[in-house]
Amino acid sequence: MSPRSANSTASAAPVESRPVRVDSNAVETIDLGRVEVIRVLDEKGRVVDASVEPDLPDAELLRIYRGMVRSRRFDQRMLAMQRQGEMGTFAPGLGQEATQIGQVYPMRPSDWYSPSYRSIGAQVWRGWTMEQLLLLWAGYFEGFAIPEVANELPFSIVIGSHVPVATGVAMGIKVRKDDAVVVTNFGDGASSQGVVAEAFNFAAVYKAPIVFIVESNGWAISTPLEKQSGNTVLAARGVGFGIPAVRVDGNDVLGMIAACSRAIDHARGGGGPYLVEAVTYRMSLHTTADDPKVYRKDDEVKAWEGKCPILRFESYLKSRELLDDDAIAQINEEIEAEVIAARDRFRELAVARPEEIFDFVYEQLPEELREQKAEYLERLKRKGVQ
Amino acid sequence: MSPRSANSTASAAPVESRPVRVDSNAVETIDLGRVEVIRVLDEKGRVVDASVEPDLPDAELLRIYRGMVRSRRFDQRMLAMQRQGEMGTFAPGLGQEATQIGQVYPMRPSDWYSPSYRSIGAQVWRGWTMEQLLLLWAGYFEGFAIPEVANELPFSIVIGSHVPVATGVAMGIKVRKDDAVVVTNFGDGASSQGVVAEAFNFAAVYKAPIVFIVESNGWAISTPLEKQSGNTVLAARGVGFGIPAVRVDGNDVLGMIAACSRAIDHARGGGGPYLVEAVTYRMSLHTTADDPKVYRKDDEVKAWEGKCPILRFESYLKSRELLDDDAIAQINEEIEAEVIAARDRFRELAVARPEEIFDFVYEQLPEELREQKAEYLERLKRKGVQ
Amino acid sequence: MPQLTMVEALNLALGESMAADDRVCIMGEDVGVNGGVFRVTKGLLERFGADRVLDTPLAEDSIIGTAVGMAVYGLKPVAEIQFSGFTMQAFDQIEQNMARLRNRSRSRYPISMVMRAPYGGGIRAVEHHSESREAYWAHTPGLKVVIPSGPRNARALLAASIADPDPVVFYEPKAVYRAFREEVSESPETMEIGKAQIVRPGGDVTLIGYGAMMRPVLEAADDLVEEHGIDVEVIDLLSIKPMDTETLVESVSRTGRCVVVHEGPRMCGIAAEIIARLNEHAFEYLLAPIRRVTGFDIHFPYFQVEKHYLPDSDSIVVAVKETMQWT
Amino acid sequence: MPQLTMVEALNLALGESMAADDRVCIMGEDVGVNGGVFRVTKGLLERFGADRVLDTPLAEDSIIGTAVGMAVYGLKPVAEIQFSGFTMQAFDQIEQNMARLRNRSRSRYPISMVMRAPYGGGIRAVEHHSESREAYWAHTPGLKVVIPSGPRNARALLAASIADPDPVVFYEPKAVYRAFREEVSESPETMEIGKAQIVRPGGDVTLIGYGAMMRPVLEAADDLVEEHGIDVEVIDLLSIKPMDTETLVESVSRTGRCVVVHEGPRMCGIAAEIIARLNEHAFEYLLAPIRRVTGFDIHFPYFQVEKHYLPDSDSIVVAVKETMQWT
Ligand SMILES: Cc1ncc(C[n+]2csc(CCOP(=O)(O)OP(=O)(O)O)c2C)c(N)n1
Ligand SMILES: Cc1ncc(C[n+]2csc(CCOP(=O)(O)OP(=O)(O)O)c2C)c(N)n1
Ligand SMILES: [Mg+2]
Ligand SMILES: [Mg+2]
Repeated sequence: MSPRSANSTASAAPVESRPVRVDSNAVETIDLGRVEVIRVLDEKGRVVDASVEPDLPDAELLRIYRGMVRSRRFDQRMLAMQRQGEMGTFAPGLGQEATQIGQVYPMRPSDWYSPSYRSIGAQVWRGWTMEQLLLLWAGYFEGFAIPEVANELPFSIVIGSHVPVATGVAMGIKVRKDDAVVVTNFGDGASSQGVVAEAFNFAAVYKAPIVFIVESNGWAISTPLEKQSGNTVLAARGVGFGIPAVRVDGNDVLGMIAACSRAIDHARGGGGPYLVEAVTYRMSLHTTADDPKVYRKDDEVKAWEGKCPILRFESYLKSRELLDDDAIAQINEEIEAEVIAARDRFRELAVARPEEIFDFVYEQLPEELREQKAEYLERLKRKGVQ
Repeated sequence: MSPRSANSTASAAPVESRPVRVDSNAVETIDLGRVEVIRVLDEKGRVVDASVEPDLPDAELLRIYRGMVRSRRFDQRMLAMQRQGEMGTFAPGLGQEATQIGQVYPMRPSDWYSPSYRSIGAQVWRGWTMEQLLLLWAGYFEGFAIPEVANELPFSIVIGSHVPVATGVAMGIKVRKDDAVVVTNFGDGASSQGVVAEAFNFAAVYKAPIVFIVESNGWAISTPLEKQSGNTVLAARGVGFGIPAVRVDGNDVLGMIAACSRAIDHARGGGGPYLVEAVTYRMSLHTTADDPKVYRKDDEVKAWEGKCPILRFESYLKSRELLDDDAIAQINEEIEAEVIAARDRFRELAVARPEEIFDFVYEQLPEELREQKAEYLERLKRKGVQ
Repeated sequence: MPQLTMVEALNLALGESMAADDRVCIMGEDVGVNGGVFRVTKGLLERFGADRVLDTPLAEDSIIGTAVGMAVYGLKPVAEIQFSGFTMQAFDQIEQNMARLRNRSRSRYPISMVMRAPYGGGIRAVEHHSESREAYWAHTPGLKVVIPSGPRNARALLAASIADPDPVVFYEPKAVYRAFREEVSESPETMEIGKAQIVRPGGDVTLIGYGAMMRPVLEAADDLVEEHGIDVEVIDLLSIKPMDTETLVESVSRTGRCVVVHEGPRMCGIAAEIIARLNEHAFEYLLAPIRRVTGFDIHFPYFQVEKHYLPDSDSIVVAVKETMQWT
Repeated sequence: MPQLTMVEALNLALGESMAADDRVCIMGEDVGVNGGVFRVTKGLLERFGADRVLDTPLAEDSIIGTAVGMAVYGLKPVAEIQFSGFTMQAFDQIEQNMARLRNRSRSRYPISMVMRAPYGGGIRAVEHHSESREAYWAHTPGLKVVIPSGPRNARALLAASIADPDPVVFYEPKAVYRAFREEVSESPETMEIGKAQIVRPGGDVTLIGYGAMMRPVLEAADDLVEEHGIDVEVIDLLSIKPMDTETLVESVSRTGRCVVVHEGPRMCGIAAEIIARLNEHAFEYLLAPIRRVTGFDIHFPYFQVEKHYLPDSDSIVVAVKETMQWT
């Protein structure tokens, strides 16, 4: 009985119906199809499914490897800087390097990328300088200046809110018969946002050239995937909207490249949207403000350590004799030097510009804001800030 | 090229990647399952799938028939009254009588019903008096008084907005270990609203006892289902959220009863939510403010006339010798008399109470609203209204 | 010069803007084949094709979200929300992307788009179909908010809104849609956003309104002038945000008295803002408290009684007379 | 009496309300196992179990929508939105169901529920995490809006909000969450919703604030009294809607001068409403225009410069001094 205790027993109640039992199955059924699961490398870096192995030249494989290492090194540096008070709250990408680099690798520079906040490595691949990303995450508005070299949307911090915008870009591409595609990513948590489902549907209805990448990393802050979704196979969302979907081992960069290449080709070829579910794991903190010990077991994290995307790819590259321990050490050193150089440039650039806060809100400041700006500049002057 | 013409050819652009071709299929796949399609009666009222035929006593079958006829007669009367200026804009249910009665028939009075605006016949079945529904659709606030005899939510006019509320009732039932279920309906258009997808997911995650009925009637005002959804099998939405789903011929009341009974039993038995896609057709206007001739072909409507849910059920009942033309005429006459009596009572009750508009907003009127109410009552007095 | 209803005038502005700039496109529920539930977009699909007139699925949040994306791509979408009550469904995309993406991208992506929606009461509509919540958008940084009051300014302001480099919320008083006709010039006409109009000059008291309220406002003014010998100055706000403080202040500095009229709820409504600005900039000239004749802070009532809820000329007359008598 | 932070005081109120009434339940993102990202709900899952503390999927619109459903069913949900910026995601459910369902059901279903959310700037947060948009809810009929300023009133007002038969938006100034401790009584304490508090009586000028702004407001008051000999009366609004017009009017009728402070955007903000009410009810006592020291009508700036955007005691002091000098 409801605590509200509705008067369901009053006299004029609708008549209780005779119970109906339906035990048998109907004759006709509709097949919902199957979702392919793509994986090229196993956890030891051995090729398990050569049928989907991308055929890439050595130099490209090494470029990819460097992208992943850069992602990790930069991440670690940011974390150290954050712990020393030099950086604001940010979301480490540790463990998701294959997911990140694998999704941007098959993109053309002229394609559009619309990432969430945990995509720092992918943003660097796409042309963001590291010093600028440091500015951004250290709270300097200049960090939001999007690199001119590529079509990037600002990363999104409001879960799922960028997905319809990315879809709209794809709709623009479609109606203008452009040959670009849009790639957007979001988390397993984001998959619960209604607007993401809406965007799936819009993309499908207009056959917009967009690839949705759901980075299913096990957690949304403290919420495990099992409590996030009634079906933990997030690729299964596709069929309801008529979107082909594939599931991929997100810690296998070659699998990611295979899956995302297929998805991007499909979209570019006029086939409409594609959904890629990348199964990976958030190895580190949700953000630097988070303490995962409160809600998840060390064992689980340990188990995923063995699936490290970088070690796995290293083994593969070693087995192909493209890498040895010396080369690995050297690459890491070079990249560390890049990262340090970026940090130093950031330190030079990190000057707050409080006087600018009115300047990008409208194309031209309306009169009423000119007054407010004057009031504000007075305040800055009093404080001796300007 | 985007009209914005991004500088994607500038020098520091990310390197163009080597195209990757993925022609083969992965070895592993995940089966998404199948959706059953339920239909008991064909268009002539002949039993086509006895395996799912509900086993109902004669009196119940006739009660169902009467419910459908009442639904139609009441609808027609409202339309006539609307055309004479006695009624506001409303949404006729013509052609969806089987969908309506079939979904409420298997409910217990103590179950909760949360309908959309096109569910007038079902509301009558659930205990709303016709005069009250007339009051409601004629713009009298008294019409919103929910009958005490049953757990009803107010019908929803904001597409999809009631679905999370209905889900919340089911979550309440679940946490209080009540044995009620919630039945909610919405249209094919509503299936595009993000909040509906969110509610699916909430229901699935909490295994809340709720049955979602999507009345896929071909149109959302002027938008045909094919332009509404990337997949016109709306039952296919279920699998993505882990919700079992069934598709049913919504013009076959026995099919509806079979499908909804199964869904309700599933929910009541602790199995969690269930999705029923009822395939039907909006025979009449979207609302009385609409002119469907602008956007749809007469042929299409003609074709559906042959699938009339009432005629079909009549044939079935005749074949079971529960009905003949005389009985049909008599039932129609009786029901028409009920409808007319309701109309007459409505005419007596239809007195506007402008002085009440402040009285149901809060439990107690806050001071600031007492002032506003006084101001308003002054106005009424000046107008001689009170 | 043709005599047009507001619906026809809006349709004209849309057609002209689309013809002049091929980046302009239209999207929304039932805007294409059906020509819009109020027929504002009638004939545009036939004229401009399905790539420029997009019938969308039923999801307001994504109508705005994808329109923002199209603006990012460089198009100029005019998105229709069928009734302003359903802009609530799109609140997050409006506030987080439409109003912010220029700033969030440090001006890389100006969001030159319009969200059109019919608003307000008076047409005997069901629940959620009569709201007047322009104050939400006035309170939202990054937006402009425009509300025409007649066919002619509707046409000119819609053209201006589409041309504007910033996102504009364009609220159409649906009670005025077909209420009267007005001469509308044959050649494209535009109007500056951000300017109020003195539609009747006067010296005794300033009466400020906008949108559908201009009809009872003007009715009241006639009555006050003719029956009560009060020389009312009437201002049509037209642009809610930015608001033309200068014109308001100049007028009230002359008259010393003021009444503000709107349909929307009173608390933190547009009238509150006007009063705050007049208090700041015309304090020394005020001879009486500024009165609000507005919607009450309750839900828009069900339609049999809506006429009593909506400010009418009688209530405005009473408020102006009381303001005149205040000492 | 224990010395508690606001976070601890809120946690105490939640625990007490849940213990006292088994219809009270808690829901939101990360409120259970994690105890809330700010730890406001810490320990409640362990104490009351998973049927009363619901970790939800990541979807604010449905958090509010399902909470409304639970209230319909007769429970008393306290739903947490992780940051007030994300209440935009739930705008439709708040406006269309939470605020309306009592009226829509003609009081059959009172919606006795609370939406809690941390709001405001000052903690170096990223985009969308520092908003102060309580005016949206003040403008929304059917809601109540409560904003505490310290641990003690936070505890009492949260208890009152949960007990209230109507839907309450409870905004928590997160800059105050751990900023200081206060004595909080050991036995449950409550406070009437709808009452402002004169926290410092004075005769020269009325300074009105609420939430996190009470700290710079009180700092400014000290400074004004001590350094400038201005006898400031300070009012803590506490309840935004309903608003305690009586206390405000009584105070300003005595002082004749007033400054209002809030973080949120200025246009159609809470200060505009306060000015409108004082204009209506204390006009004859006003000696100077009422000043607004508020957030500007721009997006909350990125965090390196937020301290300049937020009203500080210096700006308040300047505004009060100017108000005192106005002739
Ligand atoms: C709309 C919205 N709600 C809540 C938050 C707070 N929040 C930030 S990240 C996060 C979890 C996101 O999880 P997921 O989508 O899986 O991405 P992940 O962090 O795992 O990469 C939450 C709840 C937010 N930023 N936006
Ligand atoms: C949120 C919202 N958007 C738009 C509308 C206007 N509208 C009313 S009914 C309708 C179409 C609904 O179609 P569907 O869900 O298929 O239900 P049907 O009318 O076919 O029963 C629309 C767009 C609305 N009422 N609510
Ligand atoms: Mg995640
Ligand atoms: Mg439909």
